[in-house]
Amino acid sequence: MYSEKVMDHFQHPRNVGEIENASGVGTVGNAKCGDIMRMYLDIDDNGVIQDCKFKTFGCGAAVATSSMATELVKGKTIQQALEVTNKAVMEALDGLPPVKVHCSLLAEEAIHAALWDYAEKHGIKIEGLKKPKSDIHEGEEEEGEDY
Amino acid sequence: MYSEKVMDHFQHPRNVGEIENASGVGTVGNAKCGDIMRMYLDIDDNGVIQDCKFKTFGCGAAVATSSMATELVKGKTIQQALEVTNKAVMEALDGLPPVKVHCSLLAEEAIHAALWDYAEKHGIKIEGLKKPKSDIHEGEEEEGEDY
Amino acid sequence: MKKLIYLDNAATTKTAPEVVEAMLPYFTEHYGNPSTVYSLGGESKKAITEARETIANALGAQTEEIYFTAGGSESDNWALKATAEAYKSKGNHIITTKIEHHAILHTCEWLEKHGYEITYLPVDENGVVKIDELKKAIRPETILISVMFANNEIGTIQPIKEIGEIAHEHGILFHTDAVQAFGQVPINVDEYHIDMLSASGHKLNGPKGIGFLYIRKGVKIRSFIHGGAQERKRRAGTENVPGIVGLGKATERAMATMKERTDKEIELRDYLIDRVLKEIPYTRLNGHRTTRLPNNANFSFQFIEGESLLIMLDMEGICGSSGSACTSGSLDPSHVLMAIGLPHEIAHGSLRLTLNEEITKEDLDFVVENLKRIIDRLRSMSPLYED
Amino acid sequence: MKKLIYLDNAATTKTAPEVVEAMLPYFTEHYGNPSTVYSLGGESKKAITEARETIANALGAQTEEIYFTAGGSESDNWALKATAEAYKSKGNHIITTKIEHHAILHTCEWLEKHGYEITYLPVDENGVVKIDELKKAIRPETILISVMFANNEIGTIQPIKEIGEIAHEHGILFHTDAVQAFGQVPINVDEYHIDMLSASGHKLNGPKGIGFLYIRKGVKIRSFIHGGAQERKRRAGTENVPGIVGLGKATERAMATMKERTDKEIELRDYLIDRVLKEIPYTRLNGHRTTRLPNNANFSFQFIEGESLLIMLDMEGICGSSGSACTSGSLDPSHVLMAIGLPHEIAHGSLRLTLNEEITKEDLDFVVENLKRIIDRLRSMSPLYED
Ligand SMILES: Cc1ncc(COP(=O)(O)O)c(C=O)c1O
Ligand SMILES: Cc1ncc(COP(=O)(O)O)c(C=O)c1O
Ligand code: FES
Ligand code: FES
Repeated sequence: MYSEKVMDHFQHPRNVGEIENASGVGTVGNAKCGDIMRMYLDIDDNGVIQDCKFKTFGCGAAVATSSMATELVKGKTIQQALEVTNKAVMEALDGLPPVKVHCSLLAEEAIHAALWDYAEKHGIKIEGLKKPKSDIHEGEEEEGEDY
Repeated sequence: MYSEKVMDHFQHPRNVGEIENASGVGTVGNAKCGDIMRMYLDIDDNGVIQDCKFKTFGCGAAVATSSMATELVKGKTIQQALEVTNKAVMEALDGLPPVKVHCSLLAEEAIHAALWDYAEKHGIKIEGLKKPKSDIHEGEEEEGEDY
Repeated sequence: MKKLIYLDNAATTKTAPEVVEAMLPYFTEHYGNPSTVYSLGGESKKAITEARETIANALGAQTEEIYFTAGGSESDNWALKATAEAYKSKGNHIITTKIEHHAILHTCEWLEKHGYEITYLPVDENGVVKIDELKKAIRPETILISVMFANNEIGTIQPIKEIGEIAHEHGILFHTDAVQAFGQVPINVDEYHIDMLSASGHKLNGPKGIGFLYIRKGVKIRSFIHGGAQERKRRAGTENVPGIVGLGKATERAMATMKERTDKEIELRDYLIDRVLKEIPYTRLNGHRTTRLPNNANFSFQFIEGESLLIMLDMEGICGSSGSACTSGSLDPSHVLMAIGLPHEIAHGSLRLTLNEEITKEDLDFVVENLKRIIDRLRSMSPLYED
Repeated sequence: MKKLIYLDNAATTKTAPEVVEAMLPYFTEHYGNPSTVYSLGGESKKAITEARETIANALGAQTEEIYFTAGGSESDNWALKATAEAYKSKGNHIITTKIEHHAILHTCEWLEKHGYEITYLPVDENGVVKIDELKKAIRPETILISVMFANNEIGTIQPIKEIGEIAHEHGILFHTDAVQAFGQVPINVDEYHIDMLSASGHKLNGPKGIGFLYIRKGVKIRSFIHGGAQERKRRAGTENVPGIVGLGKATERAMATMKERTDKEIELRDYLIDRVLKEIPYTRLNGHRTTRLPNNANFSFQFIEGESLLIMLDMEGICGSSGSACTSGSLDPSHVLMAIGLPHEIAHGSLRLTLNEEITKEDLDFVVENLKRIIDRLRSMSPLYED
């Protein structure tokens, strides 16, 4: 059911782990399925993301999107990181099955939460960043055909 | 679906045909399925059935029961012939499938109709013989499970 | 053993050997439940997707518009009951015909007991639905028109495109029972304005116990069989993977050979019809002379009864069927033959012969010779026949 | 290729080769429609009768009390909806449990929308229905009690006899979904006071897409699928002859080997349970320790998520299943694991392993070793696990 890229990132997830004294840490939970993701960012003084690590309690898609998201934000500026949406992550993974689209939101929201934490700690405001919800509620529904 | 005896009487029906100047002729129709049977009796002065022939427009079971019925009444007295019920005919044929039970009523009623005709022609009354209906309506229903 | 001449292909067909071949691996090798995560289930899932695509292509439909069922009867029940339920707020009136299969008619009777009104359209003497009657029957509260594509007894093909257009002009959903037509005649759901279509595997050399319902995107019907999330949550039950694969293969086969096969069948069918009508007196053809299924011939022989005829044909290795009451559990004579205006005793003596691609001219010659002999014999036993 | 260790036999089973063997002639040789008059149809009819007898014997039922369907889901839908319809004048209340299969639960939800009231009984921490709650739930208008024989996820076997007795004391019909139990544990419909029972072929090494509903003589339910006069006019649709033959053969096989097979399975199951509980920390067994299906083991591993676990097991050739939300289309975590009181995140990390007769101790050793490794790895990735 998963693409080869998803399976690759699931089997060999990049950047699993924690960053001690991280610049920002964000934890989000997915109300739809109960999964949880924590993202650690190490941001240098120029606002460039030097390192990024994650821990995920979730399905194969959650693990793979976490892994891909960390790869995508590494080396990026904060503003560039905000453009790493769930769509971008999914594209980088050659897509996800429809029921798994919501999983990719975890990664996007976790990045945002970590950035928010960073901003709060440093007393700055990041343009275009909203306070993350602790739970993600949206996500595409299948067309109105479910039982 | 039919017993060997039924198939035998269907393939080689006994006493098919007509009797000219028969002592009694009876024709009955089956309201349930629209089938028709005509029975010819040749009865001698002692009230013994010397010959019996039939014509049938009907299913395999109708043909076989006609054939068996003629065999059973041949050589019998009128009173004995009255005992050739549809049950007796069915037994002699090693049974019929449930949906085909009504077919055997055709034979019984055809005998009765022919005897009635004989009685009317000779101005006699046969003990225990009721005026035959032109249509047979009864017949076992399958237990209350039909659609 | 005597050669079998199987002329009851409208009742069911032999499963094609290559269909069985295609199914086999899904019993003992790729037996995984397609709803599972592991790769064994993935094999099943892929096979189902392929079958769905094949079928969608055959109808000019989209893949996700095909829903697998256990056969034609379930598809018919589902289409009617679920439409009735889903569109109740719009209306309670359904239009169908007097000559539908019992899977439609008995479902309609059930709906009548549950507050719906059904109009049963009459047909002409050839079994063609009367279009003017259809137009007259339409009401504001009509939610569904269900007309079979081709009749299972007399083979008449209905003016489906015209009916579909009328339905859509009035904003009414259109369902067709294509159990007899699918794989035999070209069908395009868009061109014919079909919203739902029923089909059954075993009528086209596929397996028994599998069928499908085509449901156009946007039609709001829900489940008939509730439970697991299979078939996009519209039809519960662990997928019958071998059955689905078999139906896919049978469809592929039927579509690939359709032109050639039915051309040959039409030629032989017409040969049979011509000989029977010419050589057996007091005989009529039932159904439309030309607008009929390629493999269907249906005759009424006066003065004789169908079951007796069938048994005698069987003794010669010939399998046919009859609209005679005596052959069915129900004891009612065929409602289709009644609807085209046959009197009871003529309906009684009817014989349906439905060909397949293996039937030859020699087979049919053998059939005709036997028919002549058997009909003579039965007529000589009949109290209705005075020659 | 890696050896496949198939431990998802509760989802579906491999069709036994001798079952496929038994089915084969009915595709291409005895393919006649059993409702026909000629001898070719007679072969099919005989085969169906034999299968029906085999199944009836397995249940201590009468032959004519077995009705073939397309599977467990259809049987469940039929039993509930048709009972509700037939006994409407008596009442509108049905009692079932919180841990039924969706084929029961979603049907109940449908019934709720159609004027019926449903009581969903709770279960204890082992998944056993609370008998005192059952007694309290009974009302004068209760028409049906439906309790599954054994649960498909956690394997717990219910006190069916006791429930049947209570139902019959109160003059209430009793249906049991025995899809998981039939062929695995002895069942006698008279002893257990069962009025209706659902089963599905593919759960006992029979084919997919075939099942049956046992209906005790005298129960007044009618058709769910309307149409032709098949199955004593109670279930329309051309009979799936190969499927029925396969189900008959599978039943014969399951009954003949039951004692020996399940003794062995119980031994291996307990070996697996003991090792896992002893060797993997933060692990619990779900379902009753002993009163459970012979082949069912169900664990919850804290801090990890089921789908990831399944995919990693699959890479080692091990097929299992999970009550995790992430593996299902619905995204709801297993209602069964919720009903026995597991918190959401623990239900998430559950794994069901269901054995078959081919599984060996060596297979299970391989499974346990891999489980340990994979669970370690997933825990190290988990934000919930702080070691
Ligand atoms: C307890 C139970 N009931 C019903 C079903 C439905 O059976 P099927 O999928 O064969 O329709 C299943 C299996 O899926 C089951 O385990
Ligand atoms: C026109 C038509 N509709 C529906 C059916 C029912 O199909 P099945 O018997 O496969 O359920 C049939 C055949 O029996 C049919 O000919
Ligand atoms: S006499 Fe008509 S069915 Fe037998
Ligand atoms: S994150 Fe829960 S299903 Fe993917």
